[in-house]
Amino acid sequence: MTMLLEVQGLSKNFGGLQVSSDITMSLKAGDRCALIGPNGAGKTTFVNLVTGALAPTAGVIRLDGRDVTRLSAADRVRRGLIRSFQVARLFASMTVREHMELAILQRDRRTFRLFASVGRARGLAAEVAEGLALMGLEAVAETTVGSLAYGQQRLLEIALALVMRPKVLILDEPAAGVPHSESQRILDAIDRLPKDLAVLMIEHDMDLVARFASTIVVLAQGKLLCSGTTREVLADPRVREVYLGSRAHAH
Amino acid sequence: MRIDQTGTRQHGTEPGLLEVSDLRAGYGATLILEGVSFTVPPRGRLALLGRNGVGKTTTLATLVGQTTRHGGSVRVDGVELGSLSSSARAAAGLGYVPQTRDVFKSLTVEENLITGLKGRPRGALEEAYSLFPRLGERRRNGGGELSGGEQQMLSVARALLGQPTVLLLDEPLEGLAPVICDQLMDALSKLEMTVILVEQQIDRALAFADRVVFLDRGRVAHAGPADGAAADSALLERHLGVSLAA
Amino acid sequence: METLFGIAVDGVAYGMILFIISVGLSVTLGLMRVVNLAHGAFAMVGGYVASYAAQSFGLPYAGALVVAVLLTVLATLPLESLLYRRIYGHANELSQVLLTIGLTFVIVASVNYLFGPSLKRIPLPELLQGTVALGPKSIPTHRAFVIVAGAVTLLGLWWLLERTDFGIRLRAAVDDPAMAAALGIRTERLYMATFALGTGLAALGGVLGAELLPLEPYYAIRYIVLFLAVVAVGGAGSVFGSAAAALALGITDTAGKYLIPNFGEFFFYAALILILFRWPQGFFKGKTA
Amino acid sequence: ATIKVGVIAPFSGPFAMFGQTFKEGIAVYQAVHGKTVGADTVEFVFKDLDQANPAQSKALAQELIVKEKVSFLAGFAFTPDAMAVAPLIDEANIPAVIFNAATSAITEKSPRFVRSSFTLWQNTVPLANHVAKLGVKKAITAVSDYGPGIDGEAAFKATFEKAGGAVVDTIRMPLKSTDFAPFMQRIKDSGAEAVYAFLPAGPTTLAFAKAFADNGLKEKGIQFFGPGDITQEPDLPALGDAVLGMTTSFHYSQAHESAANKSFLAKYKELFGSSDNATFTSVGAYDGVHLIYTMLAKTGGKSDGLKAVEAVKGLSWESPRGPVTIDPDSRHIRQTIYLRTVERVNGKLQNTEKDAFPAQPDFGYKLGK
Amino acid sequence: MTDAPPTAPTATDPSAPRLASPRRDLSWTAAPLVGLLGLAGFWVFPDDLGLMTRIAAAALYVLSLDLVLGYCGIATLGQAAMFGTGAYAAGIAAVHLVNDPLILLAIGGVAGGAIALATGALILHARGLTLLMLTIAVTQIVQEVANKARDWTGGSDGLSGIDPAPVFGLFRFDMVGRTSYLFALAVLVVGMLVARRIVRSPFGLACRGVKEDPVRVAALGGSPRAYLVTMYAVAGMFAGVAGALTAVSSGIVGLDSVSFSWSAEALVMLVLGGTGRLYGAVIGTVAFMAAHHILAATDPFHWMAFIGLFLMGVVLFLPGGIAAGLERLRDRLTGTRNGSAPGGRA
Ligand SMILES: Nc1ncnc2c1ncn2[C@@H]1O[C@H](COP(=O)(O)OP(=O)(O)OP(=O)(O)O)[C@@H](O)[C@H]1O
Ligand SMILES: Nc1ncnc2c1ncn2[C@@H]1O[C@H](COP(=O)(O)OP(=O)(O)OP(=O)(O)O)[C@@H](O)[C@H]1O
Ligand SMILES: [Mg+2]
Ligand SMILES: [Mg+2]
Repeated sequence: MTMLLEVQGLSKNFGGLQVSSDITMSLKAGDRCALIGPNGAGKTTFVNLVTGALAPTAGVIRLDGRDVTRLSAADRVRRGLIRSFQVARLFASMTVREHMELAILQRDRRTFRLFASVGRARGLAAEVAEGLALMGLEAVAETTVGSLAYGQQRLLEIALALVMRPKVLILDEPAAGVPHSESQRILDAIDRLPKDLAVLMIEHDMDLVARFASTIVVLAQGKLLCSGTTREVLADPRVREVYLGSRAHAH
Repeated sequence: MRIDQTGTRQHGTEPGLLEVSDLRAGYGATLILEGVSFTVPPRGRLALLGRNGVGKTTTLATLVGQTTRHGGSVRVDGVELGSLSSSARAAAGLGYVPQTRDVFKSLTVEENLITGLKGRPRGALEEAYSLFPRLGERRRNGGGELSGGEQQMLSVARALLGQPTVLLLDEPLEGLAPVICDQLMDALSKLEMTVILVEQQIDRALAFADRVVFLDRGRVAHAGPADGAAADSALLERHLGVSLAA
Repeated sequence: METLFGIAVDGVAYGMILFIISVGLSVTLGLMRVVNLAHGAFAMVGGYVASYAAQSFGLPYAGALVVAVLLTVLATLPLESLLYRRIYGHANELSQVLLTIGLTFVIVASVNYLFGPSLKRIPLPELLQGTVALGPKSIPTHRAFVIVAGAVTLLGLWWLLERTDFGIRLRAAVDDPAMAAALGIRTERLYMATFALGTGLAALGGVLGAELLPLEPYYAIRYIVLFLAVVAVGGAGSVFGSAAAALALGITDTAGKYLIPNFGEFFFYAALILILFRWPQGFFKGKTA
Repeated sequence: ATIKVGVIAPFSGPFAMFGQTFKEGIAVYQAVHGKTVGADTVEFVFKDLDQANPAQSKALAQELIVKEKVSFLAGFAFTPDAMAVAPLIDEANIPAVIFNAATSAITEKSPRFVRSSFTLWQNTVPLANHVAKLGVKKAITAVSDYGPGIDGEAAFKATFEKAGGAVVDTIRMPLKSTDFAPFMQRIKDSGAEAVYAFLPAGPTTLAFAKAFADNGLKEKGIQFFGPGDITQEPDLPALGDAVLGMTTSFHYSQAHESAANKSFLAKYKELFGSSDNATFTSVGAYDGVHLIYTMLAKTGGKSDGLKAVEAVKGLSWESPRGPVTIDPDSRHIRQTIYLRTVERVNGKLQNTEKDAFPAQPDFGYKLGK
Repeated sequence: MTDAPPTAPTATDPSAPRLASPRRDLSWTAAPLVGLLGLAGFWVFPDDLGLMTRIAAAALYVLSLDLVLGYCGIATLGQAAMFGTGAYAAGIAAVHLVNDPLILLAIGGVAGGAIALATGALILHARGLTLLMLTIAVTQIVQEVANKARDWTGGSDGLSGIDPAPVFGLFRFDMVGRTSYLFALAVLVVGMLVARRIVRSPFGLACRGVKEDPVRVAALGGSPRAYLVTMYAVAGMFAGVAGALTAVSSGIVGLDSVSFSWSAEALVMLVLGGTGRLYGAVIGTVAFMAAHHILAATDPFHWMAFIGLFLMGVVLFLPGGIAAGLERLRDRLTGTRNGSAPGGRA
């Protein structure tokens, strides 16, 4: 099987603080991997490094076999490396629909058409409707995002990531702030994604992790603590100690 | 004893009685809360639950004075807060941990905590550092540089430092590692103050609270004891769309 | 060598004057995030008050200076509660521009009406006239005085903003006013105090800088670009940054005039572009003092 | 009938001094000579042009001509503003009297321009000759980097070098300069014995004069010369001792000893409470109105601009500044240029006239550029 | 006919705040309305054509600023660099090369676009105050170049001698300014139509995204910088055309056309009218210049105080500018609850 994402020896310092040290991991097509670890372990930083929001101090990142370490964030996105943000990061004064339109047009590289009309863009309306339905956002399509409840913003955040047709999808706490009833929607949507793409999810909700992941990677203090199948990792005493606490017994 | 100007509180009773009646509020002209009422006794613990977008955050934000109030009343220890400014409400004893954390990004961790001191000496900061040692390690870092969970800790610690009589927590566990959740819930249950907790981790919320209020579209849909609700999966299914995992 | 020394001395002297007249803007723009284009107008009001106090009431220089600062603060405080309070916050930047330009126009026209368009002066005391020698160079005593005053202002502000709760609360209130209020910080009072600080500094600069930037009604608009340049290069909100920026710009400008006077203006702005290219956030990004 | 004169000038903004003094000059003239010429009442319509903006100048002129139906245009503080109306006054065939704008080339742009002010060439040529005569061999020029400054520089250099001197360096100072210490240093280092400097009247002159006084140029024996803009009367109190002893060449000084000037100033004082602000621009306007009145009187108000201009060619009269004549070729005012020194008389600073060069023409006319 | 996006009918929660529905979006009427009102003005104020010509050209200039500020969030005090470059390019071409007014406009547009592209690529990495300062610096440099290049530009004396040929070889530029005015009005209306087209294109949508959060746009795979620079250049063309239009209609170009104050005036007029809707630019320009004109005519000495009060009044009583006030009025009259947000659809 081809490796979709390979990370080798990835390190990052902020001043004197070593936030990621020598992380090596990989994702292959079809992987459903959860990235867990204590707060401040460097999970978000890892995502930022992989997606190009931060430049690593050392290490190599390969996407689909190609070295992308020096590429800009946008270039990586164009190659199918898509992320969602831990704290919803949206365009406050634009409507939900406009978000979807922009994501789709951007994906298809149709955004440098200065004299075309968004309203008449081919296939756009249908795809927008489909994307909104996936997350149950039809009712708020015309609402400006600034006045959405936080949970709905999270759903839109996911919808945007999905519509980008990712090869590797990285979700940073996608269900944080989303009630359990709605988080199932997210999992369902991920289930319906093509099987040849890889999904990496950061999540502190162990129910969700258990339902979603086939493998788990654990970070602690910037280092890879352990990785393996969900069952193995959740049973690992080190993981229980630094991360799970009493929750370990729930499963 | 903070409130005195209009203080109608009798001596001897414990502070922290919160009475909310027929609260109607929203954003500008848009009405979100259409008449919310509940009472929390001193040192009472209320879990405020409901689906996405029903107005939980709006309720808390209204209590601290961040929304447009259209009617109803909010009393703390008998004192009407309705027309007070946000800062006066804080002085009257409200403490708030917003859902979006609202850490001051341009201030360091320590400076963030100082803003929560409400006149207490700086030595009190150690309380925060012992509750969340992580914050102690990061005290010179900028608030905007913290990880998501660290910001959550900072927001909670900042509110606790002010020793509020009524503490409003909007999803304080969001983004925290399970171990930290344990610690935080532990610490919260030792607090001697009135608490309203909005939380998605229903099991933890119900275990912590003594009463529960379910909101639906800006109204109270159900109110009752917390342990009863935890056992009533039909109730949970109806108001939250989920039941507690076995 | 002598040229270099000359550039350094004249540059620092000029830079310190730039600092003292811009630092007030650094407070309002950088700390309060108010694009206060009326800064020049407030400085001018300070200057006119001092001029009037000195010439019509015969107040000594120091007295006129104090009166100017106090009166300017008193006169502008109502503006804070009537006007500025409505437009605080990041979302209002454009309104701030419009409002403060409008205010500037009103002040310019009023001063023109009351005092006429001719130049006004603040007579210097005997003590500040003449020159002091610095090796082969000499600089006017008045400038030496401004340099000292600038250094004192710098340290005072640093202490206020960095070492006191006032500074922390202020920065919190600017960062997220709603949250600050929810923590019990009385943002309105804080803003008022800071605004007063800003206008007081403006008035101080107007008086101390009057030898270089003479008082006339259009003063309010004429030098605003200069003030903005200092604040931008220094990094908004950074007092030390403003000082560093003022010195850097002062020295650059002086060097340009020494070396290639015919392209002085060109040189100054080209240097500005280069500096901002290298330090797009200003010298002291994110630091307060 | 009512004859309207449209005055385009800065009445607000950084150059409001021009507009104010124009207006005062006009008022003084009308107070002395009445508001009527023959059967016609003369009415002035003021349009504010707060800074050099030729397109706006043209629009205002258009409005004055089309809507206000003015028979004369007047005013103009800056060259481009005057130049901009040339095609208009030709098409409408009305005269335009320039109260200030001082570039020689303006009157070449239209035969309907008449100018009552001065040019830099006119003021500088006699000054340069005087400097040469003093025995100065090496001089340096320092001028504001814009049209009039460059005119001044060219006039000084040409004249001074012809008279046998050498100009060792020419400095052009940005118009917006506030700190002049570096220029002073450069002047000091140049080895020149004298400096010719020109800055437009206004705030920068203060910093310039102070810099000159503070940087030890006097002590080094470097003499200062320049056109009188730099020590114009309204600015003198603010300039203070820094300009004491400065020598300038100019066509008008408040301290000019003549009956005409005395009565001019008396009227000024009567109307405005003080004559402290009376300066070259007031006189430019005062004499400009005299030209307009004369044109009206001689052509009976019949609107033919060319004829009107024809009527004042060669006209001579006694102005507050001294005897003047309109040069028939250049339509520019020929006048006495005085050499003045700033002195304190009765506690007040003034430009005392020390020498006079009578009947100076515009040396820059048709010189090209 | 509207080219509003056809929205699929969706069941909407009536309590959810909504934008004015696209059916009520009447912003397409702005350009024709300006044309009609402009023509009406031609008959009603035949003596004020000079002023109205200047207003029309200035409106196009302010419109160009709206493209960058209202749709990209680029706060600039350097729009005059583009305007002036366009004006000088057209002026120099007119003196030395051609005098067909349309060709001159094209030259102005290209020059304005070119300088915007060159300087934009250099400075648009910055944001906020830094960017503001950079735009000021660029303008000052352009002005300094124009001042120094006296042989070409006339320096501070201005570039005169621009004598454009009749429009289409038919309509001579007359003194009363009929041709000038109609020509300028036509250019403005065309400019509005083109600008509206651009802001409603996928490109315009992307620019609005950049305005709100460049990092998020990058996370969608877009290059914020590329959008900014492109829009800056497009706006530069508009400003260049406006400059050329002023050169053609007034026959002279002065250093004021590349000045800081002209840049600042554009910002004032735009904010006065309301940003992010295009027609706000036109409303602001008309309001400011008309107010200026009337006040300056009534009291040439103290008008500044009154215009200052006017500006302050608008900020205090019409937040969001005059256009936003008009929209609120319209919404109240038609009973709509929420007007379209500023920075919204044009
Ligand atoms: N720009 C920065 N400068 C300094 N320290 C930083 C910076 N960004 C992150 N850090 C630090 O790096 C550590 C790792 O942060 P990161 O956001 O990656 O954690 P995380 O694993 O995502 O945690 P969480 O689960 O709480 O979101 C944190 O302690 C944080 O304070
Ligand atoms: N700033 C705002 N302006 C207008 N409407 C808003 C604003 N914030 C929230 N709303 C609306 O108010 C309603 C209630 O929102 P609220 O944030 O209180 O929900 P919540 O119960 O906290 O939901 P969640 O579980 O997602 O946090 C939602 O319909 C939301 O769209
Ligand atoms: Mg994280
Ligand atoms: Mg909420």
